[in-house]
Amino acid sequence: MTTPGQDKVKVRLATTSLAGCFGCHMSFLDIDERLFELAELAEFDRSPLTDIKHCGPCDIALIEGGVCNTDNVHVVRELRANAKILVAVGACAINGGLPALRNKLDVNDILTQVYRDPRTGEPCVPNSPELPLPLDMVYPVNEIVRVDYSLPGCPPSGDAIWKFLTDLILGRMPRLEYSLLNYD
Amino acid sequence: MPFADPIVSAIVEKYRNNPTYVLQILREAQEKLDWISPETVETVASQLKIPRTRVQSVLHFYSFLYDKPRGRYRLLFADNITDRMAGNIALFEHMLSRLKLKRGEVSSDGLVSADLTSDTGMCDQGPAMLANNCAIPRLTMRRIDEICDLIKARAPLDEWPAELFRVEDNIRRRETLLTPVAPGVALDAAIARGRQGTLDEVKRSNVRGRGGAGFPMGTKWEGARNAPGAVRYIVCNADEGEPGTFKDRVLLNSFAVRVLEGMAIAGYATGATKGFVYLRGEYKHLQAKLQREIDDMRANGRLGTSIRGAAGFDFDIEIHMGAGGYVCGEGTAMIESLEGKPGRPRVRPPSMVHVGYLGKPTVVDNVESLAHATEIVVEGGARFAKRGTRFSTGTKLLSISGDCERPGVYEYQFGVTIGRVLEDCGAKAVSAVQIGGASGVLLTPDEFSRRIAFEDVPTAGALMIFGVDRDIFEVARNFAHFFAHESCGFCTPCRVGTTIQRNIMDKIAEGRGARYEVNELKRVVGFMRRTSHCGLGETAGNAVRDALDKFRPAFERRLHAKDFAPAIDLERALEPARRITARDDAEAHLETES
Amino acid sequence: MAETTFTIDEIPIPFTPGQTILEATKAAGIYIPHLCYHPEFKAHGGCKMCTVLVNGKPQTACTHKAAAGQEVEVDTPELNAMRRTLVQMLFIEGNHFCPSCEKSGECQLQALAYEYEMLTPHFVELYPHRNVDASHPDVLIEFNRCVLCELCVRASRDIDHKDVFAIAGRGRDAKLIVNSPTGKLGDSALAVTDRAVQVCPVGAIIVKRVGFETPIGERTYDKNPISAEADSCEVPEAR
Amino acid sequence: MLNLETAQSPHKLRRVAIEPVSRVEGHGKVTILLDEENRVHQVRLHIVEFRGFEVFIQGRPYWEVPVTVQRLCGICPVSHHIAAGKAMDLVAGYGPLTPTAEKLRRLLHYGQIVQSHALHFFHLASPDLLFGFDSEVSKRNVVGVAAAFPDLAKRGVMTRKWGQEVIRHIVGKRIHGTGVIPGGMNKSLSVAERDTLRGEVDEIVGWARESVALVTQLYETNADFYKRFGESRSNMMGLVDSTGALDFYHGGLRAQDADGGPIFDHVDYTTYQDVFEEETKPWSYMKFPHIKALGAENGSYRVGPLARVQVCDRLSTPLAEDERRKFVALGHGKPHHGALLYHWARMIEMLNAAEMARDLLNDSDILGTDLMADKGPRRGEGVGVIEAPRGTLFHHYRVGDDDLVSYCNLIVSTTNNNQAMNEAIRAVAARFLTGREVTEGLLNHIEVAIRAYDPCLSCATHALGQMPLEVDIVDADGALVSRGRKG
Repeated sequence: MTTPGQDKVKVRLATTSLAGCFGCHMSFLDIDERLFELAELAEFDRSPLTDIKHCGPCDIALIEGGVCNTDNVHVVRELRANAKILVAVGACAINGGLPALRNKLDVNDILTQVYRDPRTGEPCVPNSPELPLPLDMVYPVNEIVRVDYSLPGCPPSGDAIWKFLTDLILGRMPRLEYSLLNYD
Repeated sequence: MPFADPIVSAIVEKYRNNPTYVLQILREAQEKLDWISPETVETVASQLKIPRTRVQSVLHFYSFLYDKPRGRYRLLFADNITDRMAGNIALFEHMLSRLKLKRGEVSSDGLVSADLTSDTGMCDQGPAMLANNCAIPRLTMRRIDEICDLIKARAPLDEWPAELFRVEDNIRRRETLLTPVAPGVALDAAIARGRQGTLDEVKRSNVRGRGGAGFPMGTKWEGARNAPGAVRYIVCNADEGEPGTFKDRVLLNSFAVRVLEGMAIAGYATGATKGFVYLRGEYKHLQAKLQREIDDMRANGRLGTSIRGAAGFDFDIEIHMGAGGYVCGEGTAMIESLEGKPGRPRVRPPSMVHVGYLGKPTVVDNVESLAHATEIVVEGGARFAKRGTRFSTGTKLLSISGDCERPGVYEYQFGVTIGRVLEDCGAKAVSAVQIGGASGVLLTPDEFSRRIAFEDVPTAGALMIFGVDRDIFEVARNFAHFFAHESCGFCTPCRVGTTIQRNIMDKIAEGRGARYEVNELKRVVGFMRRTSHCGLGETAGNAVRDALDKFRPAFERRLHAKDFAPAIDLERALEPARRITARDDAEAHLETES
Repeated sequence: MAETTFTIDEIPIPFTPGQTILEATKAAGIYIPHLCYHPEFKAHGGCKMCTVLVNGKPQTACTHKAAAGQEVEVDTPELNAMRRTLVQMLFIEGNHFCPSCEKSGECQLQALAYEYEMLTPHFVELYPHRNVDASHPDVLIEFNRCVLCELCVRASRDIDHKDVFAIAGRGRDAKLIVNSPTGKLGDSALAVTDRAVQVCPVGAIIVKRVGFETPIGERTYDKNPISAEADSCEVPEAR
Repeated sequence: MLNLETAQSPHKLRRVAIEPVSRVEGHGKVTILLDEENRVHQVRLHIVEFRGFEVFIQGRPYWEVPVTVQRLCGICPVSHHIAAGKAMDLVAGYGPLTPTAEKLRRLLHYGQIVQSHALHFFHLASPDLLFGFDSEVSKRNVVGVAAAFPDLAKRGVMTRKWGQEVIRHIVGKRIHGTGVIPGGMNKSLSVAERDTLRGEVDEIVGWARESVALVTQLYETNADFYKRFGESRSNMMGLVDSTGALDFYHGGLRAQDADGGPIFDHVDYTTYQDVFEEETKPWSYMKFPHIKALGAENGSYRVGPLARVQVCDRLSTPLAEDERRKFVALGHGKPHHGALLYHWARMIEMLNAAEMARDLLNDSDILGTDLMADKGPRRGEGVGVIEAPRGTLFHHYRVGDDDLVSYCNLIVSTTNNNQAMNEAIRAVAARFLTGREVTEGLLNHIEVAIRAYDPCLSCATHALGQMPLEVDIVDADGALVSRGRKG
């Protein structure tokens, strides 16, 4: 990893949101004007904030959200395969978060309850091969791929993300002081 | 006041409406009614004037008590590793199919249920099962068929052929303890020595507790005797729940005189006048015989008041049945259980010698330890101490099972090498021996010159032998399941740790484990050892730890090539959605390999 | 007067005979973490958070009596790592979804996790299937959050004298049960004013209809870490 | 209406996919089927995630819901927080909010409209508009904008920041705070907090005006292109107050047809289930709602900025209303239907929200401490509807006597736009892809049309719940976890 000033090589940063609400990405943008500072240190690879649809080799991957369907599995594997450091960001990535409230229910009961023909009452669960298939439960990222770091919060504050990210980029051991460590 | 079931009321009456008998009351109620209904709970609670939750907490703690109907015939197959090795699963499945049952479910006609349970103390004659808590050893396909026919014919258990229930002693080697002693002889010897004299001899003998911990019995007795207060208790720990042990079964069956008189002697030396035999539920078949023995002793002045005419030598014994709970073998848990509570180990200190049963000084000794007392008072501590080694005096009973020609009970002087034992029992091509049961140590041939003794290989006496063709990983996994099942749930590290350990072992067994899991195992095992509340948690990881240290390849050949594998079987996780969407396209599947 | 002191991480601590290590240490204003301990009740010793090294041997400070000359280690990297692991085990054992839990900011389990910098529960989630008991008009039990500390059991038995709660089941099946004919809280003798309702250190027993009334920033552990709370064993009152 | 939803013989056709759709919230993908002459036969926007909040919300205590459901969305959590709060005000039996509580909620809401609209325009959409639809991928993002147009980017960032700070001061956190509780708010605004926000609000209003000016400029650079891009005629809907002015927080439902003719007006939103129904299509997890009376064919409608500024009679603040007039005038009496005009309408709303926030910050009530309404008898049911940044948002709950939610139904803003977005991208595909070699730049045209709607696809994965049936969800122990009742 690079230290600014040493050379012009920027850290390549990939981000993705799986079964999350995008709150962690929004919180990432809550670094506000530090976004310009970050632009000096890092450049984006695959991220919902860019139009790079697939990940290339990169230094850090930030994963928001749990893993709830086949698509999530493919994406998180793509990032794991390409990133030196993979960080689970936010409650959903770390323990499934609120989407995991569905884990106490049978996924088919949920699907058939939500997708019914209003007239006939018959189940009509979308089944096109274009749609990712839901997993039986929502899983934390570290149960699907190896995770190097976790950054808790729902979402972690912009300050927490900034501290964690700059620690990583500058090669420090990421630490969150008390005011930055929250699960809610 | 809820409707009181007369049958239940009568049982509660019989126990003089004494709440410390909740467990006994529930056991008897279940024998009559096949399960413990909410009504039964209400009746027991209101008649004992205790919260219903106290009855429920007992009901839900012991695995042989059922809060739902389990059928008139309740079959439990022992599932210790030795039963596995003897093919219990094939027999179990044969029975399930004969009776059209699913594991753990009751037959549609409500007649019968079958499930697996922990070791039942029959490793020398497994595979074994319990029918309504009555042991049936030496199972074969023929026996299973016979049992199925009896069940289909709805034959009451007491009409089943006695042969089914015959339990062999399988005594293979005797020294001093396994030789008969005439009733009263030991008592007379104690009386002759007097209370102090008896205690002195026991101390002089240096006899150490045979339950495994090896605490000097004399010191324990003295502590109890010196503890303030008039009332004291002796508890004979006949819970023998450690997988692979069964020597107490033999002592209680054929040497009850030694055991019961040993208890009386303990009472004499400590000033206790009341003793309990805490008999594990799996040994129900011994209960009646033991009770007859006690009644006979009382009739002949070997129990009761002024025993053998010695004024002030008052002692009596009561049998207290367990109901399936390994942890109750832990002294303080046993006392909780005796008090009619869930068998959760107490916080120590204080020690039981000061604060035990009902808060009174209590001596809890192993069956074998108490039996030794009869030797000591007769021959004197000095002579006793000549046997065995300096730090481990006397003889030791070993329960030998697994891959050998002559499984059974062997009596040796302490200090015997493991190699010698293996030779005597006809064990050939041995890859490992599990000594001391699931919580013990796993030794490999390079260690067979070590000696059975507290200063070398301490043990309550279980030796499970594994031949070269045995899969030690499966041994460890069996024990991991055992501990997850038997953890009492009181402390965090054991309650959660044993579950994590079991789940990881299962994952590896399914071929979904990776290096990551191996490291996790090590971490959890060490954690449980350091932080658990009692011996169960401290030792719950031993088998896995030893298997990892000594049979690493048994793990490695099951591991994923990668250093990490998903916690779940992704294909399985997609199954429900595939079903509801009737999809089977490529996108509806996931390979576990990333 | 060495005979009436012991040391915590080399600091001499006076004690009166009969005091536990935790009591003497608290009195001296030094923090030892705990979850199932509460000064009003007989010590339980099950959560193991207060495990310390007494002359090198692990002991629970809430049950172990102080003795002259004892050398007690509390704040060491190893012990703190152990405490983190304990909290992680408690997290994966239940369903602890802090984001929507009204106890967030007032929860001792969460506060302990902060104290020991838990960034992830680490272990594979068990996601147990547990229910909510909303049958009582004023009190709700969220079994998904119960950590089996038995504080409610002790409070209901020893202070309220109602025996409303108990623990039943073994190992992972151990669970909180309610003393009523139906097993439902609504049919029990519990009143919202009972001590048992107020001592829950997590969000398992909560007073109905008052959730989220305390704004973020003003909650107990928003302000101070649990180790700095004036009397960290005083469970925040249920509002 | 072009019929490109379903091709006759798909197996013969070539499939092109945009996966994932980027610079939008949530998970979407577009599939296009082309023949050998690159004629477009089928275009679909698939919403590919399913979460089912409506189901697992059942069985939860009602006071928890406003906090739980905001986790539907990280861009406009405040919308869900407020809409659920409004529903629960009713469920818990509270009377009218205190003036302070309602004004705090409104300020909260306006703050979020500012941050959400700023985020969408500057962080997500502006790269297309500033660099061109088929500009270089690597710089077509917010960092690229920051490098090329630092001042403009800074303005966007700071505008959003202010909106987020309004939210933080009221609910304690910028994202997923707690503030709205049944019956009112849990915290009053301190003088210091008010002063901080008020100190910056004029600048924000100024920036909002510049932003409107910017989109106006962009439009004028190529008016016809902007007008026609992704144009698809449809009905439109929004909330208006009793005087016909747009009201983001509360009001009656008003719908107009594609020519601006009335469909319904001042409809009590609690009757929404009589007004709308929806369809499921096998290729998307997002449902397709339509106005019952018009049927599935003609009943689909559009919500959000483009709809709101056109169905309302006016905006409540002078600067924004002035801009709205100019905007509407360009239609020469006919409503706008071009996707890109969403951006313009959105910036007008941002200005409107900033002005309204300024007024509230100057209103002494905002510092009041009387936060809770009086409590009356409980009601078993509550519907809460607001105009979220992306459009009309419906929250509907039933709560049992045990205080647990027994039924939950959400119609999320973006769901309302499902059909409209599909039509828009079909229009774009037909116009730009037909007969040409498909390039990344061309495909981005499709995404530009989707982005214009500012879809919130995570939210959108929660469609109307089960209306006609009763379904019990039973957990492993056989205990009833939740029940969905007849609608």
